[in-house]
Amino acid sequence: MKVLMFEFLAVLIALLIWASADLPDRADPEAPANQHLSPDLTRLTESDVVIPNLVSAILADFRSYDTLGETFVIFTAGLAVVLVLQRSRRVREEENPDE
Amino acid sequence: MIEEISARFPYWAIAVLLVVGLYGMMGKRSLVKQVIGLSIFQSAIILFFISGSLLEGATIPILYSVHGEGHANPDDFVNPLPHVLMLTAIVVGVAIIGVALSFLVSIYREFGTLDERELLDDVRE
Amino acid sequence: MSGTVVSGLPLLAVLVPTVAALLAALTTGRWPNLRDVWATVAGIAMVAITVILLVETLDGHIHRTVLLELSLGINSPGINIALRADPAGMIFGLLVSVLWVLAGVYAVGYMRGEHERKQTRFFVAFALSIAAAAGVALAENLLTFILFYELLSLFTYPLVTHRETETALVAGRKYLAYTLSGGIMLIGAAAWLHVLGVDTTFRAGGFLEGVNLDSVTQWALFALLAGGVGVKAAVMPLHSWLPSAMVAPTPVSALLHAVAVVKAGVFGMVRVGVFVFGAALLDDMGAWLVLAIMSAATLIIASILALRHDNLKRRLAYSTISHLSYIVLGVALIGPLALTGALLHIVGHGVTKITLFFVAGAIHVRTHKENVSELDGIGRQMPVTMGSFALASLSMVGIPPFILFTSKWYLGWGAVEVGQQAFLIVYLVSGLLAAGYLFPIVIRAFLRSSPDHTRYGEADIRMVAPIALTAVLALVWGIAPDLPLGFFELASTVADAAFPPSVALAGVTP
Amino acid sequence: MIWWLELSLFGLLVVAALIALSVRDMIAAVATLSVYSFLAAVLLALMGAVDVALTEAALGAGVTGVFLIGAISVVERRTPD
Amino acid sequence: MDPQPQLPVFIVGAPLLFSVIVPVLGRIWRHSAFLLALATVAVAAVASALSLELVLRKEPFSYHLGGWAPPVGIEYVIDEVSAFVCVVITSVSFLVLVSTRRWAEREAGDRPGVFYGLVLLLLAGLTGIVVTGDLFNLFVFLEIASLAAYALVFIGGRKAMLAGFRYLIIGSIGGALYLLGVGFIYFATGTLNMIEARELLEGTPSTRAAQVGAVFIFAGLGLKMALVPMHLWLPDAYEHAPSSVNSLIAPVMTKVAAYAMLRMFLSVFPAGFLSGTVPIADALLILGLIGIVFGSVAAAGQSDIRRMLAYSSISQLAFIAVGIGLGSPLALAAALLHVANHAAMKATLFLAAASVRLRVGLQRTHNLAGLGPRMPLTMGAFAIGSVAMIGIPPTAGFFSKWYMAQAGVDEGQWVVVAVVLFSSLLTAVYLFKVLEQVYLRPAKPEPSAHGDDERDASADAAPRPELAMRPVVERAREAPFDVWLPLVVLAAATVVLGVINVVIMDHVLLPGVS
Amino acid sequence: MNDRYDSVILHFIARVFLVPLILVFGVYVLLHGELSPGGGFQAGAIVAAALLLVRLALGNRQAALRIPQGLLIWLACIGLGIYMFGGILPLILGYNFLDYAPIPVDWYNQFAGEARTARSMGILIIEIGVFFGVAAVLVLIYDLVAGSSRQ
Repeated sequence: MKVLMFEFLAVLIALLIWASADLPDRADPEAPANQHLSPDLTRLTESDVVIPNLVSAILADFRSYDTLGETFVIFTAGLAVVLVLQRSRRVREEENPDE
Repeated sequence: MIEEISARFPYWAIAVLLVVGLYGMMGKRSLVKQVIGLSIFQSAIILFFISGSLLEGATIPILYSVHGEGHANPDDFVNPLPHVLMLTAIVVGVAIIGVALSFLVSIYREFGTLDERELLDDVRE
Repeated sequence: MSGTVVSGLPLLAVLVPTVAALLAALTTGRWPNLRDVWATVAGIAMVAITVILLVETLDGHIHRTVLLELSLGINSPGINIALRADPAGMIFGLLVSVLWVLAGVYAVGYMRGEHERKQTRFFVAFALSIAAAAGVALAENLLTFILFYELLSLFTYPLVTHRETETALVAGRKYLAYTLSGGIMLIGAAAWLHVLGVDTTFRAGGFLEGVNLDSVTQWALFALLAGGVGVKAAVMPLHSWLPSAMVAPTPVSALLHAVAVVKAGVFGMVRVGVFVFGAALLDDMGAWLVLAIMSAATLIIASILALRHDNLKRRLAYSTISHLSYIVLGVALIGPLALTGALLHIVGHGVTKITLFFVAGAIHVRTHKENVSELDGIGRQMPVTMGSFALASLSMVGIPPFILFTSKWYLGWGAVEVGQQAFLIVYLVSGLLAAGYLFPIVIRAFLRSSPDHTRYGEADIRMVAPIALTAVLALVWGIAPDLPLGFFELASTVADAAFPPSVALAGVTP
Repeated sequence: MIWWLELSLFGLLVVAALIALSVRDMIAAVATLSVYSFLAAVLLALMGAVDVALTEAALGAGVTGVFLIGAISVVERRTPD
Repeated sequence: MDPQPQLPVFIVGAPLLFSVIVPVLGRIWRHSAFLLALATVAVAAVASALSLELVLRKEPFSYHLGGWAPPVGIEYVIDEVSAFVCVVITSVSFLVLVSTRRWAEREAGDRPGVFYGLVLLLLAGLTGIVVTGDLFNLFVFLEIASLAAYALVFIGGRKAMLAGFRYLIIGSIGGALYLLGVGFIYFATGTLNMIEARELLEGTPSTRAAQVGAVFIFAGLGLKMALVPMHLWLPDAYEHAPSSVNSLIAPVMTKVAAYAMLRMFLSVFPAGFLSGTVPIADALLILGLIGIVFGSVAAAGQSDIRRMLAYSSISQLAFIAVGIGLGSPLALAAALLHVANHAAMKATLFLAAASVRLRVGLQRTHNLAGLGPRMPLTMGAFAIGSVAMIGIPPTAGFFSKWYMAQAGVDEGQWVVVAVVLFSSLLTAVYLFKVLEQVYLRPAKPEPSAHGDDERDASADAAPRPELAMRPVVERAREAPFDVWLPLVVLAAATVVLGVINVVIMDHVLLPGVS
Repeated sequence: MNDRYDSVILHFIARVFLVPLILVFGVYVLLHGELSPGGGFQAGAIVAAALLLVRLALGNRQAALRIPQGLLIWLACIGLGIYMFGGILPLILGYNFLDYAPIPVDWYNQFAGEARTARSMGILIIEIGVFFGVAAVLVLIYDLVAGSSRQ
């Protein structure tokens, strides 16, 4: 089992390094990620949203739906913890009512 | 050679971090260690995204031109989109770890141990 | 004068037993008699419907119900679920409906007599099986056929396992494994045909006629289709579920072996041989020979095995296997006479074998005896029952003027017609073997004296009447196959449609 | 950016990750994990992602660490591996 | 800008909004939690149905969230397929919610509001995954659904705790791998929008980065959908989860992951991309075939009915994977049809199992002997569900197998045809094992005396004093009205889906995938 | 961490000095999210971190800023409600979900003397929502995870 896991990890790291050779060079202005969307985002922030912080503009406006989802992830975690821990406390209280 | 290494090593380092995190999740007996592995794994992904958002000669994505003069040149800023994604990812990661820890506490209260092997033995009896 | 009429009648033929099953399920427990009334009423209604359909079919009006006819936007014919009362289907449909009434009445007597548990489940499954069998009979295309074929497997499963003993459960598993595998083969073949873009509506002369396929595909399709229906037709080596299924109550055995399941198998063989591949293609491929040799082998081997079994129902089971292969062989011989004989044999064997099983059940109810060697002198105590058994045995062996003589005559003649005298010999030998495994029973029953002196007497009237009636039917249809229900006319219509060179009688070419 | 600085930071990250996973004392492991997160935050800031760095420092190094410590204060401190 | 139909918002938005309201109101008035949750799911179901109707009447449309057109903003893609899957998910969830109320109120403890809040979040996450047209957004909603599912599984008792934690770890790996894959795709193309990514990937030669990205995306989703060999979390999670939860999660959760995978095929990766240097499509196909056989065989060896159903799920999901691996429109449509079929069938089976648990408290198949006549409706539904799983016409299961076999023949993949067809025999093996016990064996005099089941049931039954004196099979009664009615509706749905399958295939699925 | 640290200096620093400072910084980060790095998440995280630090430093039971769990859940729900409100308001006004363009902003500009656009107003609203949601949930999680040991 252990051996299998290490083989798997070795394959994974090999795969990652193999793929990294084909990733765009770091800090390359011609990389698709730098060419494609970010100029639009910058321009639109300047003209429509009119706030300086690009990250905030994208986070809360262009991709505000993502942020909504993300806030709900946190909320889900909160509810999950409440459900898990409150419940077991109740069970325990039933078991030892003296405490 | 040096150039190649200097351009690629972050990816390799990130690959190592990913694998280390994965090892923590899969190979460690302690459930707490598994959670720590999860945390490492997630931050490696964050580094991966940010590392790809770099731009030659660019600065942080704050447009000082908005309330000032002139127009911003997109090439002056690092790509902000991965930053946004990673903000989300960090929060998701913390949420998962919070839930995982609540599970841990709950399991510990029930079984009195966090050693996976002992737990499995306990369940199988 | 011929033509297709859109009507609900074929659907009704399927729905009537279904509704009967529902009503029986709803009126369970509190009014057991009412439940039995439903079965009988529904049986009579179904006979009425099939007779109307018969008249129409013989007039050349093919009634057709389309349940679902939709074409997909892809390169394959759509999903058509349609029922059609064509002559071939009518033969099977009529047989099912007539024998259902009799078996239904008999079953009431049997189940009461044996104090069986869970009678409601039994009757519901029984009626549903009949509905599925009717669907098999009236299916217009391959997909519809498969649909009802699979349902038939499913609905008869609770019947096989009805006793709920360990052997019954094992037999049930075996039964399911065999029939579901058969269904899978059929589904595979049907899916393949659909991908090939073949319209799978059954057509006398074969819907594959004129479709351009390479020989590997042809053979693979043939293997899948013939194998799929061959499981239920119990062609060796696919037969072993059938003797195991003998653990079921006798009305079930009667249903399985005389009416629904195995006949669905051989009827499927007729569909595959005549309506899917067609004579010309079978001849071209040489597939007929494979089928003929396999069925001839089954015929002989099963007859010999039947000789060796002392358990009455088991002996009858092997006899069934043998007789089913008569029909398969008749299909394989690809001649109009052989086909007519095969179709008649479906009817004849149905009515004859059901008598034999009924008798076995009646004996069991009265005496709890199951083995042939215990039947000494029983004929004097149950004269009507054993008299019917004797009549049916005569029919089984092929003594004129019983119906199985007629069908065997045609089958034999058909073999000669296509120049395969070897198979005529097979038929004759098998007839002799049948005499060998049936006559000793009759002789024991009437000529030996009973070892114990218990007086048993006849069974319940609800069992004796169907027994006598079916035995008489075997005689009547032997003398005049057309007398009430026109089986011979239907069979020859099918044969003419399948072999066009001879001028069509009714000109039915769907 | 100065690439050897980045390289050494990455190296430290790997080392911190390995230590965090191999230390048997949970508090030490969590502390190392916080250090790991903080190093990652520095690296992120170096790469120009100040927002992410801020969040990583607050959430990754701060809140996650505190969560873990809180959880460890409830459960046992030593681990089998 | 053009006014857009606002319908799609309600599919995801209504559960999201009410997941905030329900926990608060649930503290004030206990019963409001269930009623509000039910109403919300109903709203989502109606919204999805209306969206589907709109798509069918006009054409697929895109909804721009925040008013930003993609790729700058995030879009909902409402086409035949996504609307259809939404309808399936919401309506199945609705029925399951109605049916599981009795268990939920007990299993949720004193916090029904929190419980139903999480259920709504789960549902919002799932529908969010289905409708979104953005790669990263899919990740976010995947995590919402997963987190809710982890917690819901976790509260099932002692054994469920370990299963839940394992589920969390493996599920997080899955999510993270997916995110990593999205990163690769993003750096290779520069976009996160699915359709645009497809266009860009088509234009450029497929690079290693993009291919490895695809591998990670499929590995991540494969973990979530429990594709063999990534299935290890599923049996435990499904077996030990609370009854109300596994009847909700089992039918929809993994199906949505499977749908997401299908979505990747349909709208992200262009044809041919996945059978290049890294043959992902073939790998899926092979894993799927192995999974079908493995799942069925493993299911046949289980004595716990829920564990058996869990392995059966693995097998059925592998079936969907086979459809994706084949990749032809017919195969994809068959896989989608199977998504709907399997949702209805599995909901029926799990609900029936849960209903038995409610009345009898036993889970081992060999202890269920003689139950058929005692609980005719429940076990009747179970039987219909089983028949549909086996694939007897005219139930739904038959037709997905039928189309899949056709697709296999079409592609010349004979092994696929054989495995797909014979899987129904394997399915029959384990399901008839149960049916045989239930209908054909006499009730055991004292089933609770058999040790292994007693321990198994008592672990979960502990917080429920009324089950402490578990009645034996002989004394079992039919489940209450609100439990069996949805069950019967679901069982009927498996048949209805089969009967109307051509309509669905013809008007919804085939246009959707081509 | 179960013991209370009876260190006057720690007590003083934590309670009187550090916490208010961090809280102020958090609010600053929240409100200046548009101008400089920061925003709802960061602010929420920072404020939560401050509250958690107090708990760590002083022990849970004695923590001055102990907030009842019911209130935390309420706060989280309110935060998310604000966010949803920011999404639904445009919906009511006939725009797409989360499209901030129709949000009325004039009253605010007159009141605060700024020149905000509708979009930046929308951003502010949802950042506030995020702030409450994140801060409340993080504190809630810690209280439940760490506080559950000594009931």
